[in-house]
Amino acid sequence: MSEMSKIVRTISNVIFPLITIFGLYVIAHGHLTPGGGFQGGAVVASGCIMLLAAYGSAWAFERIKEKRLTAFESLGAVWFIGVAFLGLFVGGIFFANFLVGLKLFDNFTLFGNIPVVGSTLADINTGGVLPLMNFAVGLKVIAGLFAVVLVMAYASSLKEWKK
Amino acid sequence: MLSLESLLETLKTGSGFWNPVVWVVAIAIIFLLVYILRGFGKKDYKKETGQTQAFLSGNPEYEKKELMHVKGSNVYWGFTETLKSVYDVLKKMHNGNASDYVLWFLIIMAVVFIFVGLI
Amino acid sequence: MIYNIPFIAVVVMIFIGLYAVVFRRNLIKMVIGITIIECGVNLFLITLGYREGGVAPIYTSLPKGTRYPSEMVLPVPQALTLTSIVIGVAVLALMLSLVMHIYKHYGTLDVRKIRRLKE
Amino acid sequence: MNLLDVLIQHSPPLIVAVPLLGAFLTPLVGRINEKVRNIFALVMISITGFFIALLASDVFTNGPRVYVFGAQNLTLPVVRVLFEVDSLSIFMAIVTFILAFVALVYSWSFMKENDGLDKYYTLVLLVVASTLGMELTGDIFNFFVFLEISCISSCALIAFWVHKGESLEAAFKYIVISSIGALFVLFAVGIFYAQYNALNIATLANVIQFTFLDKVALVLLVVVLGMKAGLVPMHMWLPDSYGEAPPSVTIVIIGATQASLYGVFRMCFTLYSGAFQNITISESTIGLIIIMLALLTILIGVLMALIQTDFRRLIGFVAVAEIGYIFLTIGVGLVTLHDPDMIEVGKTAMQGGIFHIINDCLDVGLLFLVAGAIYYATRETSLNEMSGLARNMRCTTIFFLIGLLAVSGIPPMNGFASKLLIYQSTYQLNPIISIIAILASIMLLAIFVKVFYSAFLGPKISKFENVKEVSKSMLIGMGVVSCIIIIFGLFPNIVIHYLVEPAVNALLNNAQYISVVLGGV
Repeated sequence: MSEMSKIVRTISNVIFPLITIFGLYVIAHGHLTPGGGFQGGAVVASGCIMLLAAYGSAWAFERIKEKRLTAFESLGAVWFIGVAFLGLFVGGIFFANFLVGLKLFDNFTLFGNIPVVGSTLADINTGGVLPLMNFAVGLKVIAGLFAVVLVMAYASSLKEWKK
Repeated sequence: MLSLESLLETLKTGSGFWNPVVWVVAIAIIFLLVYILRGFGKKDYKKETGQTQAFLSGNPEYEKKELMHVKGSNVYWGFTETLKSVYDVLKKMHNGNASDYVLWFLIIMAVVFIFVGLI
Repeated sequence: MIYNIPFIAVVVMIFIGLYAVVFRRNLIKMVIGITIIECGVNLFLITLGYREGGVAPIYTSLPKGTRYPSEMVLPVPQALTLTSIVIGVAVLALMLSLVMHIYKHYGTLDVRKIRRLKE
Repeated sequence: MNLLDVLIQHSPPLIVAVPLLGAFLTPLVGRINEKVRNIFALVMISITGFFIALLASDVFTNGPRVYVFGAQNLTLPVVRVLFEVDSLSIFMAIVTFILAFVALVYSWSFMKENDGLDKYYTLVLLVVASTLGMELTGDIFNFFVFLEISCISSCALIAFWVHKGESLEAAFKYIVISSIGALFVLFAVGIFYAQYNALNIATLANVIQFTFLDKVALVLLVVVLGMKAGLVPMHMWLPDSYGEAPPSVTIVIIGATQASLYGVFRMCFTLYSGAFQNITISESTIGLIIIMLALLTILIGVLMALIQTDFRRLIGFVAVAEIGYIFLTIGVGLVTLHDPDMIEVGKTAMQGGIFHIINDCLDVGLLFLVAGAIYYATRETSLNEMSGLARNMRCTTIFFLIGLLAVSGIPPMNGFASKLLIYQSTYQLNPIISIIAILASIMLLAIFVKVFYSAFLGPKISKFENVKEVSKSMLIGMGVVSCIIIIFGLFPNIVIHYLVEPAVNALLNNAQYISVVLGGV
């Protein structure tokens, strides 16, 4: 892929933060509203892919190493399954939701509040381990999807270089 | 749990039985007999003479080893030649086209569905 | 009758996808066909979970006066569909990268010419 | 409650989670050192094997076990994700573990010269984890998910040698047909959920009727899983992918294929058994269809194997034929088990079939390992080119002979014991079936005599003057399989008594499988 025109580049510069914030919002609210790690991750990754398309693949290869993305992807997966293992060690059962109602220090709960019934403002601090798993899935999906497209762009640009 | 008797037990297969240990002992005895019989043979043949050369229907042995090689696809030539009509159909069936693989899958699914659904 | 329309759409989509896989020669079109089948199956699952006038299955923010669970749409088929979509993305990425590599080696995307493995 | 009990209680999820964790940690560990990474993968598989052994010791004595994810006790069993492990599942898990362990030992030196090995080990561990998941799960949707994971990761493994166009082609064919198949499985899952509002197998087996939609789901499941196992004429992907995958992982992919076979057993004899007991005609119909297709599988597999010139593709067709024997027993079981006079025949057939699963894995796997060893030593797969390899590769030749005798069912190898059970039971159903089966077995011997004659015997060709015996880790891998084959061959009664019979009884004792889940409510 070659670089696109200046209009496209400028507009994608403007839109990129919005897309990223929206994706992160979907990831963070995954346990409250429709959405979650995969959907939000796909949104963020598509933002990155938009930059890749606007600036061309050569620009991306200079800045982003595929190996680093792979490491992030593995990290997300290990995080996910690590939380599941923590459920086994702390909560006594695999995938147990051990954070609900767990008082860490004085009165601080990490994602452990019991949600209020009724149409109220969403309380992000609920859901136990679900947000943690959503973050892990989000990390994995961002890294994985972007790595897939990056590798594909690399493979298709090889032919262009030959010409 | 595991005892010597259980190792030597016979496997019952409905109407028959099978005991490999007895079989192995029988094979060992046969090998022993063959070995003893072989001991009676003549030992006074001479190496590197016509006595040890391969007999190829009277033809001379090729110098070049590659020419003596029977290739894998030639081994059952007679069999494949006889069943040529069957193999033509089979080869046509395995045509390597990915679409046809899916088509076979759908055909079998339809056939099984007709049999199970109607009968 | 009106509630059967999604099921008709499911069948139509699955058959369109199968048509594309079986009769189209271009590998990319086959991949698209598989994706259409997948969309059909996902639509089937989502339709199963639909209830007339149902609300989104979030317990804490139900509108006042709704009885749960009888007035919520079923959440399990939605979870199944999401899982299926995630798997579908992985399959799609894998297939497309395979197609790219195949094009590099064979120089064509015609499925009838990509059959070095046959017989 | 001592430590051992806790470990046994938690081993069903750990059996799947440990290789999964290993798969995701492998790229991170691989940054340290290559040797560390190889040892790490082996250690992970060994830990899995430890848990499998623990669970096996419990399940074979105390009956099925249930593990519910994320909940302390068995509340709401209809919607919970749960693992249900009975003797058949743990039997299959043992098979998978043996294959995976051998594959990892073998690939230590076989794959040494390749790059991208981090991904290789990740994929192998993923295939193992998903195969184990398919075998242990008690939830039909979970079964679909693991089926897809095993399909994706084994496809990536088949295409691992990207520089060869053929392997890409095989991988593409594999992913096309198996993703379509998996989507039909998902369709069947949707049908079940629509009718019974449940997804786990025990609940479904309890309430299942034999309605029209259930018939549709049965056809979808049996045909798709049969395709994934390699039933003729849907087998064409199998020799392609077995022949083009790196030989060190073909043995793992065989394990994944056998998991689909396990799926057929589970669907026919557990999920639909209640329905089958009421309506005998349809049961016999699907049984007869499976017998027909199985006979076709045996015949076509053998006939096609005879004319192959590529060593690995030849073994792929032989694997197809071997799958046919197992399907034969499924069909015989379906036809006979509802009939009180014939139930002993059905039981014998099922014993033969389940015993043949492990024998088939080991025998065909050993042959693939031998083919890989020859490829490693000579870079040659065509039988037309090989000649006189027995002179330089003595150990490999001995292993090949063991595999040859075992696959073609020559006494006293293990293949004979299971095939004898199959012949005996099918003879009582219909003599013609067993005659065809025996004939195919003889032809299997003929096929491998051809391979032995053209590749291992024959004159010494100058091209193979400097061929050396393969390195130690490959010999260890082949040696382990050969030892298991010989032990199973010499003492088949032990295997049948301690492993196969509990599995068959668990499969036929449907009420127990259901009551373990639903009895606790």
